[in-house]
Amino acid sequence: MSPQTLVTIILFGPIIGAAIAGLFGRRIGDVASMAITTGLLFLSAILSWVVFIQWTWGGLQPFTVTYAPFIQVGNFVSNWSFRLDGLSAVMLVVVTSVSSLVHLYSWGYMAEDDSKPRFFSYLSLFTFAMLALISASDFMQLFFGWEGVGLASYLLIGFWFKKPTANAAAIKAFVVNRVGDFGFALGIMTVFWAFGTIQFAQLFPMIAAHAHQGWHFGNWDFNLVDLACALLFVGAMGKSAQFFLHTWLPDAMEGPTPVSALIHAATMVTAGVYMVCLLSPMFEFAPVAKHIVVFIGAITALFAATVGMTQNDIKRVIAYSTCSQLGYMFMAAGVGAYQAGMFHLFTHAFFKALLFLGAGSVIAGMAHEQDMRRYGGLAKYLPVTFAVMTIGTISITGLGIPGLELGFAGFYSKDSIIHAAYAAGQAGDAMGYFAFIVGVFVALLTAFYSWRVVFFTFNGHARWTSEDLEHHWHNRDHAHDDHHASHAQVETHSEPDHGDPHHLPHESPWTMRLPLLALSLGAIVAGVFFEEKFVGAEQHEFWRGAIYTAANNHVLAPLHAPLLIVQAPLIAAVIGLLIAVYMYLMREGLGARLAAQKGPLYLFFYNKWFFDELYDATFVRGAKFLGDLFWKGGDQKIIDGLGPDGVSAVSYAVGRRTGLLQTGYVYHYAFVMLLGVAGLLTYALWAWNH
Amino acid sequence: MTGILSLTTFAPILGVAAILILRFFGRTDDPKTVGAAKWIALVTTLATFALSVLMLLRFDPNLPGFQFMEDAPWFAGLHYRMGVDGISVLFVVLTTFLMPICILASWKSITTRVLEYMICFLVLETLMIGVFTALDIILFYVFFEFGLIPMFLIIGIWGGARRVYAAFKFFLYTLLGSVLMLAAILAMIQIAGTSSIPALMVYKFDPGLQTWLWLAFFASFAVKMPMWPVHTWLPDAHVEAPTAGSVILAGVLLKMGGYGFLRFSLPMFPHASLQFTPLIFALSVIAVIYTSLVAFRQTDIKKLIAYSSVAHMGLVTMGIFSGNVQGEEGAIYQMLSHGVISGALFLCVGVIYDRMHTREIAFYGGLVNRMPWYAAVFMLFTMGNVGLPGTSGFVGEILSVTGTYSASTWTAILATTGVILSAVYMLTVYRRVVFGEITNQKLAAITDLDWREVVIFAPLMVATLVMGVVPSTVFNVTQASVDHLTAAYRAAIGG
Amino acid sequence: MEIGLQHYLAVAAILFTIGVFGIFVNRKNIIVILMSIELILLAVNINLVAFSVYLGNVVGQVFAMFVLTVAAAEAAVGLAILVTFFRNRGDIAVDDASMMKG
Amino acid sequence: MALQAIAFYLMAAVTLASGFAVVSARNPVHSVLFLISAFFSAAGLFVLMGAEFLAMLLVVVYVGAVAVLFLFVVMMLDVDFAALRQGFARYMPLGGLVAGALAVEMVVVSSTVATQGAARLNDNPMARGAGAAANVTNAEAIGRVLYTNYVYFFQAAGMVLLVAMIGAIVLTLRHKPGVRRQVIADQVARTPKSGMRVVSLKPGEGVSE
Amino acid sequence: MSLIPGLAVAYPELILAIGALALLVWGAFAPKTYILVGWAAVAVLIGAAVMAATQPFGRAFAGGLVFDAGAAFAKVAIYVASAICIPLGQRWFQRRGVINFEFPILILIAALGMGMMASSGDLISLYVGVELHSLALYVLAAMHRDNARASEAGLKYFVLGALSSGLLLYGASLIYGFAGSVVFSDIAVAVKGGAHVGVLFGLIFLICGLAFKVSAAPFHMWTPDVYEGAPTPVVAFFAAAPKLAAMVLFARVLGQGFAGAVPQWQQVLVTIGLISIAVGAFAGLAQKNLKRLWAYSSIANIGYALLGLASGDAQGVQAMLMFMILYMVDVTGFFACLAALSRQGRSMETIDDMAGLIKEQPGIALAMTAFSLSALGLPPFSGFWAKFYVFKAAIHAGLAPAAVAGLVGSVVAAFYYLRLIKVMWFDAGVGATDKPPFEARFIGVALGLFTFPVVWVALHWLDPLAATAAHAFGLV
Repeated sequence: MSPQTLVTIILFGPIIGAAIAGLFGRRIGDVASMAITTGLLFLSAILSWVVFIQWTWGGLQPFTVTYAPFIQVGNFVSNWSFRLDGLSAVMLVVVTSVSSLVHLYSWGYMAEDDSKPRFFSYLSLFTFAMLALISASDFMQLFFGWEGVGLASYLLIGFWFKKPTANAAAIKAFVVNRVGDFGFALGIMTVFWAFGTIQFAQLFPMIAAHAHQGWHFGNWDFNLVDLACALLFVGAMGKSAQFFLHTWLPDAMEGPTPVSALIHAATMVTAGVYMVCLLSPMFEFAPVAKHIVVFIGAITALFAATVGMTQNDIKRVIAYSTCSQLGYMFMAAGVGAYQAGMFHLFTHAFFKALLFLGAGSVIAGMAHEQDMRRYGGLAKYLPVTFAVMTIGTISITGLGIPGLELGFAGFYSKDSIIHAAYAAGQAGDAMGYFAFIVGVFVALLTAFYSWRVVFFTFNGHARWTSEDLEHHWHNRDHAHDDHHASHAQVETHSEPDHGDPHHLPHESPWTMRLPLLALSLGAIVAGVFFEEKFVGAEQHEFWRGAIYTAANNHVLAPLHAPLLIVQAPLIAAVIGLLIAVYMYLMREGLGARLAAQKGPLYLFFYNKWFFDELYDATFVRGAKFLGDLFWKGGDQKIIDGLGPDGVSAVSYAVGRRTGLLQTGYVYHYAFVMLLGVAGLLTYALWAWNH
Repeated sequence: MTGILSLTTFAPILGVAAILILRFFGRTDDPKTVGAAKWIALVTTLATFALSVLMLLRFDPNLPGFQFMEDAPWFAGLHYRMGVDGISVLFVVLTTFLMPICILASWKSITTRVLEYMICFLVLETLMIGVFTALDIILFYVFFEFGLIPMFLIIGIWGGARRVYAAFKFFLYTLLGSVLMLAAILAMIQIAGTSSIPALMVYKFDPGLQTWLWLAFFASFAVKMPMWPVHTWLPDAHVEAPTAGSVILAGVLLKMGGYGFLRFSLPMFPHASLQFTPLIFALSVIAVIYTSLVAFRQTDIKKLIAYSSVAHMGLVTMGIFSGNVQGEEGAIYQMLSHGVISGALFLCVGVIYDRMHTREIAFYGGLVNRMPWYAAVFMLFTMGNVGLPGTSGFVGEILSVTGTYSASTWTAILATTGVILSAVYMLTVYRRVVFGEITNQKLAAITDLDWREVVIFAPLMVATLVMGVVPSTVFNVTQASVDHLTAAYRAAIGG
Repeated sequence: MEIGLQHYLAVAAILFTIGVFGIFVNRKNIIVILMSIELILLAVNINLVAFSVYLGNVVGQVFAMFVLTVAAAEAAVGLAILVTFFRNRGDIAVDDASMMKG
Repeated sequence: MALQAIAFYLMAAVTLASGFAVVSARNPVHSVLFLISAFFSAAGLFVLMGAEFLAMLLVVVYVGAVAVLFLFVVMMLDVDFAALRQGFARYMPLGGLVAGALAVEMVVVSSTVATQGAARLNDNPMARGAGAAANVTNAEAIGRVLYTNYVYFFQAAGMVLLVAMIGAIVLTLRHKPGVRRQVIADQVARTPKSGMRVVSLKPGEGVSE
Repeated sequence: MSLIPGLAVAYPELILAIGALALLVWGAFAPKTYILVGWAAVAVLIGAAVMAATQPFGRAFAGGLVFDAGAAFAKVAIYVASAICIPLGQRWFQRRGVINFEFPILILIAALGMGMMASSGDLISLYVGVELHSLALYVLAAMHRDNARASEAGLKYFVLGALSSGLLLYGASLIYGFAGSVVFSDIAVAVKGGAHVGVLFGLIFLICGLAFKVSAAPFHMWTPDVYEGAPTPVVAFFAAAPKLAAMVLFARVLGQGFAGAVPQWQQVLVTIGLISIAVGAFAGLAQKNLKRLWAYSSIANIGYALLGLASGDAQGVQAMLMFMILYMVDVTGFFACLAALSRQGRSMETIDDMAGLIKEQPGIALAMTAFSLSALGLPPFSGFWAKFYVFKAAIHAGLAPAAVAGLVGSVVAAFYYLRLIKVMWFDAGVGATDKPPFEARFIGVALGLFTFPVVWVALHWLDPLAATAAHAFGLV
């Protein structure tokens, strides 16, 4: 089969599955729906690997398949198409692999749910949208996929629609993403009016010539490319949950855990990074925009890590971790190391999906308890889960063997980012040093909170009793468990119930374990296999022009720096690990005691820097206030009051007065007539003399 | 093919005649008579739709001018002159498309004075088609203005509790705008010496005069659109109108304003249009933000959708006056799409209103548990309304804002916030109505869509998705005319 | 002093005004109102005759004759209506003639 | 000339005074009498101007017919006139103001004849027309045009009087039920057959209807 | 000088006069056959209309009688409108036990007077014509003589009408004196190139007098009271034909006599017209009685007609003629419907009486809806075309601000027409109505059909006729 046919199958397989499961799911039954969607996804995944392998080793050349016209108005030309190049090839395997594994995992995880066809349909729909996103050859299809994944995310977060918190989280995700899309759309418009096209193939070669062109609006002159890139980056911020627009991601954990793994860890949230890398030919000419990217990425990484340290909900910790890792990727892209960003995206997809699915396994085993303070000592009940979680944690914290340059996936990708940042600093970009410092510090924090999760969950004393579990099994349909900490929320849906008579934590079924194992494999070897290809010596050959780097951009060249600098990430990770070991293994309970003191810094972190409160006070209340003001004050009082209602009332009053003049007395009438005569005569005399 | 236009326009009148004959031979309260009247109306509207589709098929999209022209002299220099171009032909089809749906939507919910109801709708259909096909400016005015009457009756007779207030507000507001337009029309006839729209489109009015003429037309179309701050009739009219009335109101009647801007303001008064573009932009932006925020606070579903309509129409006006192809096409597309989507949303409200007889958001909640298909349908149109790519709502929004961006970046930026706000209010209302547990015991026995409702929604869903995925079907038809319009406008304003 | 046209016109004007004045100052009595109207017509006649003589044109006097004739007919009709009114109401006060107003 | 002036002022004064008395008299009967006085003096003015025929007509029509009609009605309708006069003074100022303004305007305009108007009038080709043919009496001059040029309107004036007649009859004539009227046609049409009936009676029974 | 050629110009009037006298005799001797008298009067009117439509044009009686296209147009309309009211009124009076054969005769005479007005060529025929029809109308207004309201209406109408004739006469006398002639064409010569202020002063009085006849504000005060009090069919009569006659007379005086002073009277007419529109629109808002309501409506509508006339050119006169014809249809039709309606023998006159009428009397309710919408000026009803002509003419003459003001006034007035429609269509019924008499219902529904859709066809031949007629009035 030609690669064109392959990618077509890859692209449309999931949507066909989604349509079948969604429209006919009830008719054909749960199993058939699940089998069809999962089967098609695995087909897509396998074909994706075929394409990827052909790309990596087979010398496949970039191509674009055009299916149909989309929007074509004047120069505003967009097509339904599939663009295959290095970036999309990488994303293809990431998306389809994780997605197919998550499909499989969901067989077990969602076993007890009564609307499985819907769930699988949504998952496949999401996959299709994501594929449309990564395969776009113009901004419109990109935007289509962009919002399409947003829709799928919304649907999946709110999958348990009976749960108010899930609904709220879904809306929040959609709306915050929309804020990003707002910038994205404006960026597209800027590009269109500046360059007269929204086709990447036509656009990218034109950038250099327009690098210093200005765009005037308001009272300012902007550098055109900077403006466009900054606006587009707003879109990336929304989708990738970067600082200011990050608030939706932790709440998105209201969705079923497979969703968190697929969308909110491995694929959708990385779309922002993908976009920045895709648009590297633009960003390379947008120094200000790149600084913004670095800065936002660094702040996000730091912020999310600080918050992640204090959270007690296992999924939230991982969510903040995702946020933080995305910050890393943006730091990479911002300093010009797009390849490193993509590399981290790639590896992150494996270990983060692994962590989430592992967490899901724990949650399933613990009767949908998500509060880590009610875990402890689970290693012996959930050995496989413990093992894969540990692998994931090693990978994310970037442990490896220095000198030998051998380590888990995260080790390679994270190091390359931090090194690139330092290199950028060396090249004279102060922002590079800033990124480097933040990157190293966050690596420490990452290690701390990641290991905290593992130790808290699997080691130490059990902080749960079988009565607790029994209680949970029995009250699965109730909403909150009120005596929990405010953010430790409980999934009250139909979590898997394996009917364990002893109410002890139990290991997951094979459908869940198999994806865990597959992903652990990725988390271990993705780095070592692909480092050369992504960021190493073979990078140009691998990307084949998909990522553009300016002539003066050498951030990915081997780093010449003191050893301490080179090994800084690893050292930080080890320090973090040691602190975690001290606090959660050696001095078990220290963390809880520290938390109980409620120091200001702790509270600040624990409450997520008070962002939700801030946004609630400004945007939510502001919108409500303005809405009421415009409605009751503007529309009802001013517009209607002075407009139709007022005018009609005045008219009626005038009418009544005029009617009152009609007294019924003949002499009044005569009087009015004579007044008329006198008036007209006077008027006529006056007018005619002029 | 000459004559097909008149045939399409007046085909519904044949249905009216049939119902009148029925009325003379049957008792109005006889179920058989009532049933027959419904079927007559349905068949008539379907036949009209078929005729319009036939016309669309015969339409040559490569010609920018008017086609299927008909011309017969009348009196006082007026003519019975009809014709369609790429812009109007789609509005005709939109009208005929929505009409059978409206008849079906009223099948069970209208129980009193059914014959009159069907007559009102059929007459209204003729008038709406006439607005889009008339090429004599007075004939246009006749259709434009006469449409108030059936709508007035529909709101007033079959409407809700405050129907009288709403009907009067609707009528008088619109009338005030249109009488000013009438004055301008008469002045134009007097000055140009012709009432032919194609002739007037190429007549060059004195720029000083254009200002006044433009303002007069603006008064009419702004009310019809409706633009802020003359929008307040719309929520009232929508809330009180029966479901099908709301569908027609949102689906077609509002489009007359936009159509008017495209057909009259832009080609006939280009200088004034340019001069007033900042005003239009300002009002449009206010409409988008202001009404979106107001929509957010509504407690009545219909009112919310009505305010949402105002916001969406804001995008249309700014697109029209952007003066470039993207803006115009976007505006037209937005109008067509909004016709389908908002109509469908009103039908969604109608479905639950028919069952529960309230539109209070607070009354509902958890409908998805009992009405999964309804929830799915409602979700599709909710997404369409928030302009999700893949639905028709997206194409119009992005194009009209893109068009505006080059004319006024600030306007485009502020208007784009509408995409955020629309998501806020639409998703909120969807969540409160559909999601969650059923807490209101009255909803316990609510039933899902029946076959009739499925038949109603299916074409709308198909239209929403097809227009969202392959918008070129529409652009193929409009392109030549819009290019011509835009080129003429730009040439006239010298830019 | 020569008595000219303007003298007659002035008399007519004043008489006309008196008639007009009589109408709305007589708030009670319809018969007097009718008489005021006769005064107005008399004023018109003086005007017409004066002009006629001044212009040496007999048309004015013919006109005045028609006015006289019609005024007589008017008086007849007016009084007939008044009688009808009186029969219905038992009074001819103008104040009473206000069943219809507003 | 002086005599003419004195006569004019005398009669004008009487006319105006009577006119004012008509509207201000307390008793409507007095009003009617003042009206007659006004008409008489106005007739005098007409004579003064040389319009003898019209003067006669005025006296005949008004004093002879109209004024009597008024008197008749005033007498016939039994109204408490004293009560009707209330409130007269109250409305004087406002009425006077408007009437005064009107009068001033009219007099001013009328008197422009003396200055600018007269000249124009004399230029008018119509001026000093037919009626000035000296040896024709006023009545003859009127008659000549009345029965030629204006015969149509003369007839129409007849229709006006007919309307007045019909109107008066329609509005005031009553056929009271219960009042027996003589219908001559019926009387003439009466025949012996219809007038009597022969009843055959049997003795002792009487008429039993 | 033979009288015969002169009278030949006046054939329609002769037919009416002889007919009236003959029927008077007939009626006097056979009062029981009053219904037949009525139909005979209709025949006479139709005959006169046919004669007016066919006879040759001409002038007679020293220019006092003019028969031209304008006169022919107006006379046909006036006679037909008068004829319609006869069957309408007879049945109405019959139902109320007031039987009289004088009703059709008075209408004949009134039509005669109006015919004179339409073809008057000098101030004398103007005055005689006005008085002839006015006196008949005074009597007609009071004709329901046992009804206190009717006699009050008659009284008010008479007193104020007499006052207005005084004004009119005074104006006529001034014009005669200062222009030196009573004939319009001679006056035109005198006025040409700057009229004497006295003439214009007289013209103002004359306009005031005529404004009363057409019930233009501020000379409208009689209208609501008289409409309310007078018998409904009589109102149907004098809301239509006399208005047209007076408007035509207006056009004759202003066009044939004062064409040289257009700027002077244009302002006056615009002022009167706009005041009328405003008064008619606003005062109608608070009305409850339908006859009063339509009185105000007629005031407003006359304002529009005056606006057309104020254009001061042939187009304006044509607009006025079209307006009046189409308006006559409306108003006659509406009052015919009103005359047809009663509930348990009681006239239905208030808006509330009409509640739910569409169910009780769908035909009449539909017709009344059509008349209301037409009077409101909504397309495609005849009233829209009336306004179309008027505003087109006004804008043509540079009276755009006045036209806009007038149009806005029509929006205000729209409220009360809508209220009537609302009551008829939206509200629940308040009880069964009596079976309407055939004639009234037929007239109402037929005229309703005229307002739409027949008017779409009728305009074809009305338009050129009115154009020809308009050119006869001396304005270009």
